Amino acid sequence: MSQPNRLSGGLIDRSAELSFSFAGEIYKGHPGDTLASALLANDVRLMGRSFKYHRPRGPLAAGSEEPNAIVELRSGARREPNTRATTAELYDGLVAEPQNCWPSLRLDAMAINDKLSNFLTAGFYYKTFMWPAAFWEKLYEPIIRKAAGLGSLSMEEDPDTYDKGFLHCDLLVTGGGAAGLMAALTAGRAGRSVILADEDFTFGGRLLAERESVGGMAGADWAAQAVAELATLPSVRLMPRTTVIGAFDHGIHGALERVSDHLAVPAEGKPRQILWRIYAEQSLLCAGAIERPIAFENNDRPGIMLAGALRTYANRYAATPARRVAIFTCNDNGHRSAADLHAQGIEIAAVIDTRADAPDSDNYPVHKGAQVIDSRGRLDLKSVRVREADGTEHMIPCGALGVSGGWNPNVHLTCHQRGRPVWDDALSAFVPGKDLPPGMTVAGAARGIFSTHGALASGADGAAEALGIAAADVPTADDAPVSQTPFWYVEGCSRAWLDQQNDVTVKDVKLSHQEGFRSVEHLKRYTTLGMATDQGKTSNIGGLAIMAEIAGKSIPEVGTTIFRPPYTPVAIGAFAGRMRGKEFHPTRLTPSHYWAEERGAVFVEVGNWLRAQWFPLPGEKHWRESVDREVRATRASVGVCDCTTLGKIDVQGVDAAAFLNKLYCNGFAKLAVGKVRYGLMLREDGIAMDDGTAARLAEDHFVVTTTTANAGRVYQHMEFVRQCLFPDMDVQLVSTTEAWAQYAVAGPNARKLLQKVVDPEFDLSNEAFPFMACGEITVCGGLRARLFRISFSGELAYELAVPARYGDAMMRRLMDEGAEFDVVPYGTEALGVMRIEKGHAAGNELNGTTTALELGMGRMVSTKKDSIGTVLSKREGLNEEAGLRLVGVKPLNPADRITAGGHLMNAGGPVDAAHDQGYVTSAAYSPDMGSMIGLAFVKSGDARLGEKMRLVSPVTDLTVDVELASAHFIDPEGGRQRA
Amino acid sequence: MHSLTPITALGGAQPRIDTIAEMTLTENPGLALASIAARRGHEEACKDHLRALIGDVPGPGRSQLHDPEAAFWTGPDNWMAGAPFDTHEDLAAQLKARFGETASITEQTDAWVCFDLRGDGIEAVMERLCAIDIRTMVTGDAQRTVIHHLGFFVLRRDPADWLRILGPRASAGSLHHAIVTAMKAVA
Amino acid sequence: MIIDHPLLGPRDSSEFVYLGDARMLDRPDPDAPDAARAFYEYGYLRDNPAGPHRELWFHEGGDRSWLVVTRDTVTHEITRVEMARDVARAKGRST
Amino acid sequence: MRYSGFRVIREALRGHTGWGAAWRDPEPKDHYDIIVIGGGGHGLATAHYLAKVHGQHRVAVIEKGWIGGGNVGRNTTIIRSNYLLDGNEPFYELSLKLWEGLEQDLNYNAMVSQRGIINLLHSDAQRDAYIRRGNAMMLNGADAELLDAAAVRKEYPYLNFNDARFPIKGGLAQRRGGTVRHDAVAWGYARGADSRGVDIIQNCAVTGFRIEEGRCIGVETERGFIGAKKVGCAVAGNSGRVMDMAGMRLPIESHVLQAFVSEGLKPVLPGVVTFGAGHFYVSQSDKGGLVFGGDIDGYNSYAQRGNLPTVEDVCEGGMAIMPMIGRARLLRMWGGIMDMSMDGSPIIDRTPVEGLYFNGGWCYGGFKATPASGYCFAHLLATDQPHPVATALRFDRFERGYMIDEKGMGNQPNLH
Repeated sequence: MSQPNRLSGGLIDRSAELSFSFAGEIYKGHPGDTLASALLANDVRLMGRSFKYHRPRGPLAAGSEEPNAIVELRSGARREPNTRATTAELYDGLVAEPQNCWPSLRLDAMAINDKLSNFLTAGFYYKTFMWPAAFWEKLYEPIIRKAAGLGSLSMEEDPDTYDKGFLHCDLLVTGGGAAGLMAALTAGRAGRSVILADEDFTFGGRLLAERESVGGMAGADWAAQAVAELATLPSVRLMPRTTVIGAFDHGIHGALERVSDHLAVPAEGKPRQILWRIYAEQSLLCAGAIERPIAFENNDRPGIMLAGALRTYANRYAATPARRVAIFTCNDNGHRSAADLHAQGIEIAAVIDTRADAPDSDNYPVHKGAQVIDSRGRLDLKSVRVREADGTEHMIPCGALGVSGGWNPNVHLTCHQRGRPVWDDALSAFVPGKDLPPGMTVAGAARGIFSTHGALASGADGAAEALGIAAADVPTADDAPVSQTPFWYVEGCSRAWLDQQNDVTVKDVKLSHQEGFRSVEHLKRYTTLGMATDQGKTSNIGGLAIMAEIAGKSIPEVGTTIFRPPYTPVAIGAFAGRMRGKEFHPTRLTPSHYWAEERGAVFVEVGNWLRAQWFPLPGEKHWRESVDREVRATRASVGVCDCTTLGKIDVQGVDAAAFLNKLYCNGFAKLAVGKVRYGLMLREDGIAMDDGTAARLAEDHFVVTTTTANAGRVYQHMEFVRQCLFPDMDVQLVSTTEAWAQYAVAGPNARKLLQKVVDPEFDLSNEAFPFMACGEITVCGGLRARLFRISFSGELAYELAVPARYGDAMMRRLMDEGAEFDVVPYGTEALGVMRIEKGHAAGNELNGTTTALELGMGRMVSTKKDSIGTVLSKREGLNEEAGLRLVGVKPLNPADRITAGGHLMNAGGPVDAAHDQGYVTSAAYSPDMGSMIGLAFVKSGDARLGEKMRLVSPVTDLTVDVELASAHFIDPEGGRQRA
Repeated sequence: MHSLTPITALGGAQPRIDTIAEMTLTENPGLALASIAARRGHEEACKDHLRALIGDVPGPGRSQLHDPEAAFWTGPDNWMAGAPFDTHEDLAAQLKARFGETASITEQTDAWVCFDLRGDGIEAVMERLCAIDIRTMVTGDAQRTVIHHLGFFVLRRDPADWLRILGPRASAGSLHHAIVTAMKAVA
Repeated sequence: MIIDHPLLGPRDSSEFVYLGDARMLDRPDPDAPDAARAFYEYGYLRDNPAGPHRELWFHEGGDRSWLVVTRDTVTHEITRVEMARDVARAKGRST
Repeated sequence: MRYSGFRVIREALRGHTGWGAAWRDPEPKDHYDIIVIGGGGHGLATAHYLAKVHGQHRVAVIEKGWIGGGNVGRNTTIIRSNYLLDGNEPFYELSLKLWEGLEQDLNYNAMVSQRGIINLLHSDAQRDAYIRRGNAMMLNGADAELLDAAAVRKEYPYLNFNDARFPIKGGLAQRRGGTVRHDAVAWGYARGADSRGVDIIQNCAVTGFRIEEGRCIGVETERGFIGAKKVGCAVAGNSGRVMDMAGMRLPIESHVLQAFVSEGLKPVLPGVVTFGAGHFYVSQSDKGGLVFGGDIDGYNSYAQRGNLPTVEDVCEGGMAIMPMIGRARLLRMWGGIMDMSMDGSPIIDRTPVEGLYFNGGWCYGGFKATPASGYCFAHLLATDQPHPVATALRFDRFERGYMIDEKGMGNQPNLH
């Protein structure tokens, strides 16, 4: 028989056989299996190693609370470390490998740590590895790092994709067990929009794992019937394989749908997972309960698991870890497991019940008032040692032990907004507190209602109350009262595991207390209790109980750590969704982009824009060749540059000029129609925010430009000024950045070129259309366009705007018509060179810390009017005589490099921060000057022109003698732009 | 008539059409757009002009579907007007003439790329793209929201399996990629 | 978070840009004799309460309105949302 | 009790019975020379240096909850001194030097691990800015190294060099940067201060200041009035709440910063990497978890928890530069409350109330500053003079126009 521990019945599909491998061995399983259930059916209990001591481990649970059975699932770039075998859905060809072991799972060299455990107690590392100091990084830490960690990443890019999605509903029901199904039926039958999400691939929750009837049929059958009905209701959305990971503000829930994790590879075009943002008016948590273990010596061997999990494997998956099983319990739940297993033909070696009044059974021996005090078995369980009520001890051979310390309501999501659960004495468990996330209510076992009938009824009632509708009829089901007597750990145990993955034992908790780490937060942090991949779902409570006992307090007095999202760990890729690679941010293309591509342009990212950086010609080997050529050609004749990316904001209204007067530190009220003015905008703190131009197209109509980088922030600022500061001004704002393709046409032949495209009725002569003129014109036989005579390059220059869809054709036309002038397109590099040559400030100078005064525009700040930033711009720190001023800088030796980011020191003076004189903001090679030039902020720079200084850049290993100069390297009188 | 040949926002001579399963995404360059912003003190007069033009004044989240001109609400006292490009390339000028001093009119035609998304499954597509509750939007609803950091308008047209999406023109390629990817994911 | 826009109804906060304390509506009189001090306090000092906080949000991914949102900084509960322009007018901010 | 490897072995052999409490749990006295409000990293470090450097032993640290429960226990553990401005860089460099000797100073292994930090750069303008910053660091005596893309690739070959939206063009490295085991910093300072007589009083919230004639003479607490000659407030995150009790408005807003840790993984990341075109920084803890974070949520909050958009933004940044982490799982997210100041830089200064001193405004950079913050605050409390490296960190810099604005974002705290 290929699956020796496969039982009869269960919810697996025996008609199909799936082949899979674990640790290199090939096994068979069935649809409906998890990796863990299939391995157990194949008599494999050893599935992993613990974090610190490398103890052999098998599954503790049958669900997402699993701490032990974690594996590396899949291979190659799809390898997923730390995957819980208990939730991994089996598919044909599944490959899994054990992790955190070497050379093999069965023979793990690092298991030596277990022998040394007495030295490796909680927090031991804080007390040693300190001498000599340099050895930490070199010796101790590398060893620790290598030993630590669990699974391994593939180190390859994740080949799968992830979607994000957004859903809205009246009611989100988290958990599709008895309570959740009834809640969804209640809401769905009333026509209310409801989402039912469950992390499992089959709805039903515990109903799938129990042998009890609901509405006169098997619980699993009732669940299937309910799901079938829900599927017909139009307002219901069923979301299996969907984990609600977090309850965030205002009813927003995160949910992860595993679309393709049960397949070898996602289907074409389909994501692996979807991260849903669910906007829920109301939310009903029906997340059930999680069984808690009992701590005893060596309680972590493969084969020792939660009694309820044992039952789940037998009833749902028709699998058992062994043919001879014992149960250790402090409540009736253990007996239920024993009865179910017995019914499946499993030999029950013993039920060891801590209660003296435990119920009897005809089918197996019950040891009343007894305890399991130790276990044996190297790689899996062979026997347990039992101490009877009378104190006698003996061994009971068994291949598996089911442990039940009772159940804890699964309150995880109730804590996500920092609500704290409260202690319920009757259940000896934490139940949801009062400060739940707004809109959330809790039903079923998650609320501490443990009977099946109670869960069904509370689910129906919960939905009914949340939505103000009538509850659906509840089917008959078991309604026996459930009580829990606490029993946390066996007296005198020491190496008894609480947090199995992180190897935190009872002894560690005691030591932590002894050393003064007495709050639950300190306990957690000092021992790492509850910080493993299972986040302590099965272990936290045991630690608290022991802490309480040592401190002589009750558990609620000790308090509890709170759960934080996500409910179960989520692939980082899922949070990123499609926003990765080239799609990380949207890409903005200029109107001439396709044309520039044809020209072989090299592009550069400028914010989200892609701009042509330069246009290499055949034979040009270095970018500088291309850029120098573009600069020279432009200055010699004419060049064209796409400057569409500058922000353009349409400002209209009777008060448009008054508005701009508030916005810019310089005056705009008197700007004539048909004229453009440079404007400097300050933040209210008096620092330069942005600069640009405002063109007055009509008395009540301006077009304002912003820098590319600041377009969004400036628009937002303008709306703030408009709506919040001057709400009664008649002014309207619209961003038109992308509506117009805008090209700078610069160079001595700019006018001649433009005259060939601008329709003849528009006079472009210097007299009719002088420097800083603007106007609405037509081009190429009647296309509406705008023309601004402004110059960033210092040459005779215009900016021509046409509707964006014609931008491509306009650029091609300018190139065609410009051929006779040897027109060149130029990119952002040449643009940068020419503006540095002219001493125009750009992003490197407008860096958010500089003032108008520092930029050499102190006199622009109007003293005659109020504008944003003027008052605070007068503070002493912004007006120091010896403050920074923008100047030009050039190397004494023209062959020397200078670099932006270099700092300036007095020639012959000390070189250190205390003697820093300023820094270079921008630098470029100027073909005109025949050397590199730069712009710099220098203390009292305007008074130091001609002074020789030393530029130092230790981080690029550069020291250069330089001279301060006027920032206007080219045509300082500005004759060219006025020509 | 001028001599410049337009290209579409996606850079083609012809509009792009993508058909995936039962859904079709069509780039639509045939729309002229202009924003209308009422001037202070002229709000009612502005609305009167708008009503005269398209029959009603759409309120927040709504559009007035009308031929040849139509409009949707974009903000307090702000609307976006649309009309066929072939007949209304000068829409802004036409509106300026009509609205006079009651409104600020700004040409918006080429600020936007327009996509028409039609067919079975378009709600599922939108659910993968944006937070808007697309299933409760009815014909005539017009909302602005965000797809992958891109602000855009979505209008529910008539019939209801037709959505019109207006996104920033320079990002047409990114928006198109996002929509087509979502179409494939839900197909 | 969800901001219940006075005109557009509930909207995801990711459509908005946050500025801060709504006292930024109270730009001081630049001509007052104590303008320097007043602008310093306006620009730099904040009540920063743990509790209800009136604050400015800009609906950048929506209708471009500035809103005054009253939100509890401890619970994040939003109790009131107003159009900033209306608030500014009510405060008597003149042209 | 001195900690050492020998001691660990000896205790192991005798059942660990010899370990005592790492710090006492004393009853508050009626009066102290100096009270430090706030048992976080900064408060505990202040107390430690008051005792150790300035010989002040009548000192109490008063903490409303358990020590180390605030930001020192909920951060991404990065240390570095890669600042640009002269008001900041010497201060953070002092901090880094103190980190380098911390374990020996405290006799506590806080796992100061100088495995280096690299700030990636993605544009020419960013390179210019990083050159300026790297130079400022070096001119202040710190270490800095500018890397080109090839050099970054050699160290981190799995970063996205293939199809990055914002290509990696290099990075600014500080080799002495790294990480520290954050909780251990609080515990180590607490133990250090306690061993020198400082009373660490937990679960004792301050409910008010007693101020008479413009002078602070002590604090009202849940456990009664405690007098003091001087009171120092080091409660970043809650500075607004606490100083409000002294009638002060601050140039500070409280914001939430989220941080994240992945499941444990075998070593992949030797040092700290930060993304220069998005919000993402990451390191790997000794336990194996990827510890990462990004931007603040952006709205005022005292809630110690954040929301999904920021989680997504951070993970988008991570996937953009490090697409091999796609299948690593985010295990846990948490939020800390940041004192976001008006220029992004901290304040260590006297207040208008005599005898009341303030330490706060640490934005999201407080952890790395812990030693220097404590050192300089102790200096101020003990001598009434600012420490030479902290002279710029004054309250009045805003009114006088001497902001220390590293990012150039102006008086909008959520942009720093």
